[in-house]
Amino acid sequence: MDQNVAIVSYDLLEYKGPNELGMWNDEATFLVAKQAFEKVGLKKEDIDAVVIATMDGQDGITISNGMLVPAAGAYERDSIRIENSTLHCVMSGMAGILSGAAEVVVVASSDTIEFDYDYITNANQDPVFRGPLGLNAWQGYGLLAMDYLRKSKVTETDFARVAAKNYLCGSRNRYAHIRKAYSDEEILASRMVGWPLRRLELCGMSSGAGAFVLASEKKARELTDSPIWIKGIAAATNSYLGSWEELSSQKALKTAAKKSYQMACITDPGKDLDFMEIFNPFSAYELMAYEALGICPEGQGCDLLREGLTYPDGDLPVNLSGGSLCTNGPNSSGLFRVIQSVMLLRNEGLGEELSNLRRGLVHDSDVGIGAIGGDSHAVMILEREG
Amino acid sequence: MTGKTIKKEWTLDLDFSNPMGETYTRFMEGLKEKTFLGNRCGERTFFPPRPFCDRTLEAAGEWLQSDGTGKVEAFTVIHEKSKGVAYPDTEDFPEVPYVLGVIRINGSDQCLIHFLAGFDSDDPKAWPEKIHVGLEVRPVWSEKRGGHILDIQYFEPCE
Amino acid sequence: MEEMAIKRTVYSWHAPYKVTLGEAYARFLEGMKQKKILGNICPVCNGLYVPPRPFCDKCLEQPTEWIETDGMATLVTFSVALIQLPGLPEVYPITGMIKVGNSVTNFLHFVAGIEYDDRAELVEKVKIGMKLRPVWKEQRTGDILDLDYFQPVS
Amino acid sequence: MPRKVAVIGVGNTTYTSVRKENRERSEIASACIQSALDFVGRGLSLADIEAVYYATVDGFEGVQRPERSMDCFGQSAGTPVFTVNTGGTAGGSAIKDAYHIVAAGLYDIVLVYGCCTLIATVDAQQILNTATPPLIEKPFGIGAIHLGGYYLNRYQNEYGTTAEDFALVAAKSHKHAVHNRYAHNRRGYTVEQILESPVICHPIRLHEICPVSSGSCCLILASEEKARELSDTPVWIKAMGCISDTYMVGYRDFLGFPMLQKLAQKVYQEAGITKPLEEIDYAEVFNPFAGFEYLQYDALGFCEAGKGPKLVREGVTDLGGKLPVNLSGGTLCTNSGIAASVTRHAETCLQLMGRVEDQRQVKNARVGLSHSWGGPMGQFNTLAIFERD
Repeated sequence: MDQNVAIVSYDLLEYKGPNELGMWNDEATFLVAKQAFEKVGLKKEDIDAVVIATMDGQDGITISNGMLVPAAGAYERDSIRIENSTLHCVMSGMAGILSGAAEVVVVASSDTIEFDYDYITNANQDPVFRGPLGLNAWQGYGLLAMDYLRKSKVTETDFARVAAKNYLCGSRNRYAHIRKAYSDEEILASRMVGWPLRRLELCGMSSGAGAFVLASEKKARELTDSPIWIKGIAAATNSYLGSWEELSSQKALKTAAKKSYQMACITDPGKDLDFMEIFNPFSAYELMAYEALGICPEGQGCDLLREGLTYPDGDLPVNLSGGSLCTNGPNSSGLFRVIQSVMLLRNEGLGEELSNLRRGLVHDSDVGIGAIGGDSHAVMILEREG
Repeated sequence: MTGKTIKKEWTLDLDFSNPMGETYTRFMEGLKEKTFLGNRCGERTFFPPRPFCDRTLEAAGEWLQSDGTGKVEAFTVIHEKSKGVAYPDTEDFPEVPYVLGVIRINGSDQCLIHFLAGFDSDDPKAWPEKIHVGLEVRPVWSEKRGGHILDIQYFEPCE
Repeated sequence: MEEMAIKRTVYSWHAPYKVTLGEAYARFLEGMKQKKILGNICPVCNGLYVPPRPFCDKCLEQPTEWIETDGMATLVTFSVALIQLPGLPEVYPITGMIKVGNSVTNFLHFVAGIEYDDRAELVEKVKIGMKLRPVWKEQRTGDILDLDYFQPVS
Repeated sequence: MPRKVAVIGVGNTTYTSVRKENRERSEIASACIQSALDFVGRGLSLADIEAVYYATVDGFEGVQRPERSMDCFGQSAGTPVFTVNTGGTAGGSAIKDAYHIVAAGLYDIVLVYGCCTLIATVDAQQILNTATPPLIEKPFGIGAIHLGGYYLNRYQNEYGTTAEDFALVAAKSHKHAVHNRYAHNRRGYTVEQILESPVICHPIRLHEICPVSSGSCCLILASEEKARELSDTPVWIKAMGCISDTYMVGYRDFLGFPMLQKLAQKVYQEAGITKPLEEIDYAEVFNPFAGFEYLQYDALGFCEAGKGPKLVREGVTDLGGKLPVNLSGGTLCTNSGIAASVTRHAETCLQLMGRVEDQRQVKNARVGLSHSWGGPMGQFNTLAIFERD
């Protein structure tokens, strides 16, 4: 890229349980967008475009972005909604800025509504082969976790351990929805939902909202002393039908990671990155993602965990926010990770003193809406100055 | 703000009639007759069939027939009943706990997700040990078959 | 290949949703229960919003001042459904854009309470610019339909 | 410096009534994409497409996020799919984003696919009603047609438009749809036939309302370098924009399309257009209800407010006129949901490339305009200006 794009401001609500926020999507979005603007002195007229990360089925209204865009400042302005992930929205905003169409773009998302997760993730399946089996996301996670269990040396205890690591981080994060540090034993003792996954290894639903502001390099310099630069970003999508090898190999995540590393000139992600925020809707997924993201060889994800490398005090902490097991806004989970990463890079407190983080990776995906196939993944590399 | 709130509920009610197209219709008509159809797309073989090649968009070629036997590639034991869209015949769903499997029909370059049952144990805790990757399975046909995926009630071990 | 009747998957969605609405909506709907049409005012553009809004779209500010209107309104535009359209609830045939008091916005609601034999007569009987008053239901639950319809003031 | 971006390929499928549609949605899509690849020729294949924009309102499709289960976008090679849902404007929104992403240098060749949104629909009005705000506006059971009624009733009241005026502009679309092999309703209704059709929602008559169609449309966009390599007739995107209104329907005053007017000012300025009627050679505007074309003429500066019927009577916007509009038959004759918003752009590009049927081909069209309208009850407008070499 011959020009840079930065995240210059953000605001995030403290996440709660479904339908516990006491606001509708537009009210919550207004609250966070307004705060994000005020932090850097932006006015409504400075906003060039709004990009919304939501899905109709999760809002109970078709074309639900309509409700959100004016709340984020889009009245008489450009707006769009992209459903795959928040990082796909960032790509849209970046493209707007790099093409010269915009200088300041808002990315916003919110979750205030309680819906039936099983029902909706079943409605996300095709109506010919998978929908009629009642397949939903949690069941799909079971298939992926079992596959991983059989293909590598990972154990069910590792699954519990990686979940416990997330709960530990979540317990220290005031923005997290679930703030209880469950132990390995408690996790293993929680009820079996779909073998090999237990209730505490599966994400729930959270409510909350957030917004962040993207700006061109010129505008970013005007607005803030601590811009967070987007050094690399890429997306890829998996097939829906295919061999099990194709559907379980995390090909799209690998592709997106490789491209974003190239863009950010990262050659050894395990060393070049200071932290990662990974979408982990079920415990095992985080370990699978270590492998796909290239921070360890295939089949050795559990070694990183066992050696403590990805713990808060390790060399490459993963999911300091507590991850998706603690906080999972169905629409805004990616946005949550982006903002938490910005907070880490700016040392704006997640309960832990981590002041030397300079470069981090954010992963986002819609694997949570259907689990098996057709999932899009995106990877972004963020960096602070100095 | 006063923190005043009001609770509301609603449902999204919509009726659909989704065309299956020729390839899937033919496959489903086959199920009615207890046959498992597939087709060839270039170098690859697909059970169930595909209407076109996902790499080149070329229309699929020759039709193939199988007895529906295959191998288990992955599975999960479902312990919790969940609510889903009311597709036709979903009332015949297995009771929990049940097993959902990924099956590769012999010769296919594509997998199929379906129910697995008929293990010689009633203890769901034992199932993860009874089932293994590579286990040979065959379809068990439903009594009433209307030409859809649940015309296969489940897959059972061949042995 | 012989002609084959193409199969269709026929099904319905019934997806449930729950939400807790915040102050602007809650106060307005509570007002409905008491036969009150409330509005709120943007502190920047001074625009009156009926129904009230959690924020002013134009200024991106939160309206802070609340007022109770007398419910008297003007018809901005309307549409008359001359047939009952399939797939839509059976409701009064006229919906209108209704400006309550000097609201800067319109209230979408029914226009009814007009005698007719044939829906086509309504096209002549209802005029843009007509004055309207609210007609309330006996049973009110804190819902937008606590207000039954707006009726022309003759 | 942002790069120049061109439309180099257009793909279409045959259009029919959703009730008669037999193809599965991925079959429609693969045929549509293949036709766009064939349109470009020169060995272009699915593997050359670097990103895909899937424009939809997924809640209407009977599957949430249906593109996930359609393996026709190159996913086997990991091609990223961007799912854009902004309602009826999704096609326009997706083209705008695809334009930006190529201009920004992130991809060189992208495909924008406008899906046949209503393929699984049993009842279009039931579906459209789900886009109104639940709890506040949804209980009134308003579908798109009521919204059409609000606008056209107000227009008629303001300017004294007659039933014949509305029929005239409808007949213009119907007349040309007869020659468009990709139109759904090709019956060619005359003014008399239109006036004989019943009023459904005052003042809109049956033959002034779009059908519920099945079929789809896609575009291939390319960077300047690739466009020169792959096409002899690239159509450049000169300027493109989108504008958002408020959410609640009640925030619109229904007198014309003021948001479109604001958008047009911005987009014209970017494209260097000062006299649209003189400088634009062809336009496709989004007219699910025939009368909308008049409001759009006003907003786009083709005439003074309320003078649209005069333009049509004088043939200014007909074939052979100064600025022919909707010679495809418009959305009025073919409305396959989101595909219709892509079609508006496709038709303008085809006219500029000289690739439509002779009976409706505008000679030497160089500058074109495409508009789409949608979102919850018309919250969004998009507008594009195209130019060929």
